[in-house]
Amino acid sequence: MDLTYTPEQQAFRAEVRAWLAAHAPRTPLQSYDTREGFEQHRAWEAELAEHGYSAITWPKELGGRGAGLIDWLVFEEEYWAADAPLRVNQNGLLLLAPTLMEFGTAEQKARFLPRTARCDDMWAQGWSEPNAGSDMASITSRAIRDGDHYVLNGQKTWSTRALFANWMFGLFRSDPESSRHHGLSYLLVPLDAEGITVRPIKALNGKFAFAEVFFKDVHVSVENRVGEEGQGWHVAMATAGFERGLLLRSPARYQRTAKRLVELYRRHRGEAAHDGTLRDAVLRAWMGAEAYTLSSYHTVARLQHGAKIGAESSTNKIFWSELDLDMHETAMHLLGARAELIDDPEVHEWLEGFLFAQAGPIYAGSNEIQRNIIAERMLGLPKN
Amino acid sequence: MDLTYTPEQQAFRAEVRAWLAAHAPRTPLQSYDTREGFEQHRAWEAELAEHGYSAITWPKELGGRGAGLIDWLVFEEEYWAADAPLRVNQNGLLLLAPTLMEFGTAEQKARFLPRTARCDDMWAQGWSEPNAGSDMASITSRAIRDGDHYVLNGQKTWSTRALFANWMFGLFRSDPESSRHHGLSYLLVPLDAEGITVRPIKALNGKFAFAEVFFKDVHVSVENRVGEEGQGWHVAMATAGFERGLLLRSPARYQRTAKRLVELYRRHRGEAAHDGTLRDAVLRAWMGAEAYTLSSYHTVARLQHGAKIGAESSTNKIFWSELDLDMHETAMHLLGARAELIDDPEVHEWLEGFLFAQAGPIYAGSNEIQRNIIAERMLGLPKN
Amino acid sequence: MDFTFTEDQIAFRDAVSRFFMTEAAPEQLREVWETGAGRSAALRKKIAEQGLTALSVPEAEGGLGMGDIDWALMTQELGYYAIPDSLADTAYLAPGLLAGLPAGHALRAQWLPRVVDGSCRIAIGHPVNPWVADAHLADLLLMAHPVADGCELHAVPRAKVELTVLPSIDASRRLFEVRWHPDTETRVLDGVAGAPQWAATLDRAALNVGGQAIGLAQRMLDLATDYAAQRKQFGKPIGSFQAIKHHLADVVTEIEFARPVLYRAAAALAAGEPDASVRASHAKLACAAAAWTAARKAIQVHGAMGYTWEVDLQMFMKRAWVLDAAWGDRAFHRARLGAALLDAETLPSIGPGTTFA
Amino acid sequence: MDFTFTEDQIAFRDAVSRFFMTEAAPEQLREVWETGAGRSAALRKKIAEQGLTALSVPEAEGGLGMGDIDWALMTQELGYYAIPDSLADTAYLAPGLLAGLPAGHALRAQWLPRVVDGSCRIAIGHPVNPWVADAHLADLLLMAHPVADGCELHAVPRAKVELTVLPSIDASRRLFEVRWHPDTETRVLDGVAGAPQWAATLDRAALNVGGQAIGLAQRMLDLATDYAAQRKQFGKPIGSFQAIKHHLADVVTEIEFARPVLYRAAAALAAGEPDASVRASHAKLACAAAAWTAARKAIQVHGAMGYTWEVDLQMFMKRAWVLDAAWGDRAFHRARLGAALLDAETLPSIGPGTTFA
Repeated sequence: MDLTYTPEQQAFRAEVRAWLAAHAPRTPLQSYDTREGFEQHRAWEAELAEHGYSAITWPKELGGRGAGLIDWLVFEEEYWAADAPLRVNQNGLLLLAPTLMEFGTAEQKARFLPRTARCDDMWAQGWSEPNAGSDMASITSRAIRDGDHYVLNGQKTWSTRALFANWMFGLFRSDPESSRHHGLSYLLVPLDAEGITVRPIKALNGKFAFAEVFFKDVHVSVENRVGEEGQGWHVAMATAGFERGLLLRSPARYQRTAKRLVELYRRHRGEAAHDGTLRDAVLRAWMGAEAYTLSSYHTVARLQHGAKIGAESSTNKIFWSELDLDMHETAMHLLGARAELIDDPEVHEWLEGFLFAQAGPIYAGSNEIQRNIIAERMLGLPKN
Repeated sequence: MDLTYTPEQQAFRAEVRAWLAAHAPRTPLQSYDTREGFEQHRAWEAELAEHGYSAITWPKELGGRGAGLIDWLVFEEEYWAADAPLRVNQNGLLLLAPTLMEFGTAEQKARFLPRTARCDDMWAQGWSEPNAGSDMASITSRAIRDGDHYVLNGQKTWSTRALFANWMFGLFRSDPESSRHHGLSYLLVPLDAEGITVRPIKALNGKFAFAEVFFKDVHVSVENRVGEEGQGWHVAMATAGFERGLLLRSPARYQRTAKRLVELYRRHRGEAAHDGTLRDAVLRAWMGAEAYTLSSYHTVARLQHGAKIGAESSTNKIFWSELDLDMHETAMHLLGARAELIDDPEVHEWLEGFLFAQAGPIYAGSNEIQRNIIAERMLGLPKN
Repeated sequence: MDFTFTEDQIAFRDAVSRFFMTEAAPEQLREVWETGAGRSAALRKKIAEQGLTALSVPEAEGGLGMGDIDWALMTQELGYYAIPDSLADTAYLAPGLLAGLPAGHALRAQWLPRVVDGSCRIAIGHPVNPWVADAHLADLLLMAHPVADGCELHAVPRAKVELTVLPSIDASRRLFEVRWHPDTETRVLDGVAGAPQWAATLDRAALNVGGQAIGLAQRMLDLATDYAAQRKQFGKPIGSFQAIKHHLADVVTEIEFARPVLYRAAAALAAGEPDASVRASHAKLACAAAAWTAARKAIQVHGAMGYTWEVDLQMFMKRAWVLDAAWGDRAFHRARLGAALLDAETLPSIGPGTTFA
Repeated sequence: MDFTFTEDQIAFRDAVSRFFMTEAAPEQLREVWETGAGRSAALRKKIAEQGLTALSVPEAEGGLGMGDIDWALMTQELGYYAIPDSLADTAYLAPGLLAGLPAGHALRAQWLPRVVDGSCRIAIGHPVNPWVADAHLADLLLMAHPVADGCELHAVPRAKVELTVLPSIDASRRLFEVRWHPDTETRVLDGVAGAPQWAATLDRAALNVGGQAIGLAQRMLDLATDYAAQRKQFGKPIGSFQAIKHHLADVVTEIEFARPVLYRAAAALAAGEPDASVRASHAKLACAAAAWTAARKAIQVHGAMGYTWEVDLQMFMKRAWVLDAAWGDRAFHRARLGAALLDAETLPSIGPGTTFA
């Protein structure tokens, strides 16, 4: 157990901190669920990329800087400490990229990854369908092989970023006779292809946070298939693990929220004194964020020693989603009657975060599904 | 909505209060899970019976006083307020008796109910078997008809009071070809019959709180069957409803616990001040006990207007069992490091109650089963 | 001792429910939201025709002379149908304050008949809230003004206040910061006389919010149950999965044990019992918690659908979230409960036999 | 930066685990309980042979010179096997106190080698507990004595104390009220010098209890998982029902996110970091809560079997329940955390980047 950062890691932290202090937007960007905000975020991430901060753990030749996972944790800590913007291209950077690195051809990597790192390509995800949510293996959207291309028909839904992104990755049924998780293929689909219609879906907060995507005889080159035909489930599951696990939700995000909550409590100590549960909830927020951080460092250490992330990523998903919800509920209770006033400057970010936190236990595999996975894969209990 | 007690109800309350003040044991009886304590409790309940307080809602001719349910609530309030002993014959009084009144023959009622009211007969219950717990329809103990009697073979378990009681009521499979809830019969079995072996089971607290009962060619007269042959499930389910519902756990019990908890908090205000969750937990205890009481009065009012208790008894079971557990956990936390010291006079009853409360969410139909019942019968959701 | 409602009360409630079911369907509410004022004069008129605005006005002033116990049923309907209108301020809280004035007081004579016929809106300003609901449409504002010896009651015409809109996350709420100047012309009761009136108003308001919360909880439970019965995953209705069943069973249980608390509080207010405030706080806490739980479980059962604007669930969730802190947040009501139960010098009368004593 | 254990540390832990598995099976523990002293000299001797008593004694005194980080692993084994022996008092807390004395101090020389060879038992008395564990068998008692300017350390021979047994609900605990008189002969450190030693001892004790709690939680999870896989109801293993799966999945998650907190606290103690107490309190709270949850879920999964004396679960549940308040109850540790995070005049260093700073 060595809990000191190397001189190189310390230097990297200092470098990131200084760079962000000089470059991070001083006023909040607009929401990336608007066209203007999306462009602002894209431009910011392109600037990150220009300085090698977009995808630090990727190999240099693909647009990264070949950094280790500790460096990634350090980067995230500085990024969140600096109140820098949410990342608009995390679908591409964190969900697609690991899949491409493991299953993609050399051509695919060279074609897509540097463009993704630079935010020249922005990615939407194409997993869920109206009747394939928690039960993702029920996918019916088809990709029928016709010579050197596939013909896509069907519908995806809950596709984040699909409104403004130019690419989608997703699963399609390439064998029409197949069922469940057999006969699916993992495809990369340009969203400007003929036959694609994108219909925005308004979220709880009134913004267009995701979209339905309809495919009508859309032609996609076989070169855009990742992995073998019919092996899409296997390819996608690696990505799903990343989504639930370490990478989608870096601990620094929750440490920042916990710190803001402590500050909120300290500002409203007088009102909060009437209600001991508030004090305890704030302590639990700090404890939870700290536990999540420690667990991440522990996981990274095990990865460095050669371990693989397995079903533990499901405990991760449950923990961060419930922590996030608890912290935002606590903030609502601390804010009391003012909590509903969206234009109140102290309220706004908490209220938006509270609404967003509602989705945490649902997306990236509902927490019910995660609990099933834990019981069946970690404890070996029988399937139903 | 009329929230005043009638003059008759007020007079009854005064009478009960005065009688208990004069007669309730001044020092706690020994545990009824010991032979001596059982006898002490039996004697006390016989004294109750002698003054018409054993089973106040029963018809006079059966040993009761024909009182209404409000009188029963009043009686219980006075009984618990007086710190009077736990009732040792509640199996007979609260579980068997309602069944006998609905399904028993005139002879059975006359034979058993007055003796039960007087505690001449003490009852053990015979539901569970080693492989029929939550899944009670899996009963395999047999009662094979042979002329004017049944021959019993098999085993019951978790039989409360079986160690010292002289009778058991229970379900036995009278049709050996049947399965699940068909072909069962509801029998009254004298525990001194030849072929019966009772083996005590030690509970968490080291006492013999229940027993296994083994049957080897035990002869029981057909006169001891309640309801029709093969209809035992139907007969028993009425009793099970009472067990879960209003009658087994009168609200006054929890009001007494909540009051003791408030008193405990007030004595330890200084230590508790460090931990706001304790204060909130005590408030929740009072709120919970009050809610349970109000719900009981509401249910009684609806019964008086002709309603029937249905699956709501499952919400009752969940509520009181979790309330009881929460209250005792709170007491443990308030007592802090002393909570483990069983000879500490302030600790003893809380600690025993804490152990007993652990069983609440398990017995009388586990809370998982109750939640299934609520979802399926009250909400109409499909069975698995 | 009969702790339930009369057949007449139930029948009236059922009639109101049927009325809202046709006149206040979710799509109609969404239309109302989109209007500038956010309120429908037509809906308010129909509500008055149903007799709802007359409910708690004394019979002498042309009302039905009913009160807190009836409102314990009505507020649930307001919640169940998420009526976008602070109706209870005009029809329950204001009559309570006005009926507390001496018989023949000019304000009574002027306003109570207008409450009955539905021709006025009265807004209520109390320090426990940082805002006044529906102040923009109010003909009269009844404002609390805390002073050293109590809390004055002021009757302020709309023309004498300045408003700043405070947008709420719940689009059906119309909240305003009110700037006004108490003077002798607006003062109706001095601090000593006003204090008990405002205390009773706060308790009634807590009851009203609690009742709405239970109505909302029941609606969210119904929506989630319907969804669970219809939505299929893994080849069967999601309502057949135990995790979903147990989510919803927990909501049922929490609602079942909050409703009687609401009713008991209403009876305590109606009878002016000394611990009415404690019971009102208990009701508010229990009902708001049930609504909060129902929202959490209902969105979980709905999955991603529950996170959308289009699906009706959001209307009820947002209302449940914001009402949680209206007319006293959890800290406020817990503090009232704690002061009475835990901090008062002598042990209050609690335990077996005290619930209806 | 490498936040995990070395292969050597893991191997040593595994060896200890295998040793306990054979030498401290539940039926053997039940036999120990039944003895008058409640402790097995034979087991303690074997434990010493495994090197466990030498673990944190300095190498100069013949020990292995390891410390808090190794104990973070070892205490979990003590919990997992519910070892009926306050071993850590002799082998972890006492060496910590003694090694805090100047090199060559007579007490060090007298007792540390005896700790290593397992020939002595040392009991620890601290005001946070109303009792001293295993005092009846102690050769030496190290007693805290709070004074105006700190907390003195006294070394008291068994002969100079009077004991009253305090029976615990956990039959494996042997607790005593200790009456003794501090005098100059027993005093080892004055208040000023003793205070930091006792503060460190309290933190180590919290770590020790936390580690045991996690071990207990893991054991109860394992027992419940085995039971759920084997026990059938409705024609299939109860572990195939979603409600049972989710009970156990919650325990897994709580354990997974408590363990790293324990390890971080151990590292903070080992390095003498300024916020070590905060991390120790966090570890105690998180681990004890996990054990409490595990007990609740494990008994629920076991059904009525879990409520019996015969089934082993009860041994681990009771230990989990009582350790929850040993060496500082929840209120105590929450208060320490709150004082540091919420009440200190300036905002402490928290947020991204501070966890290992």
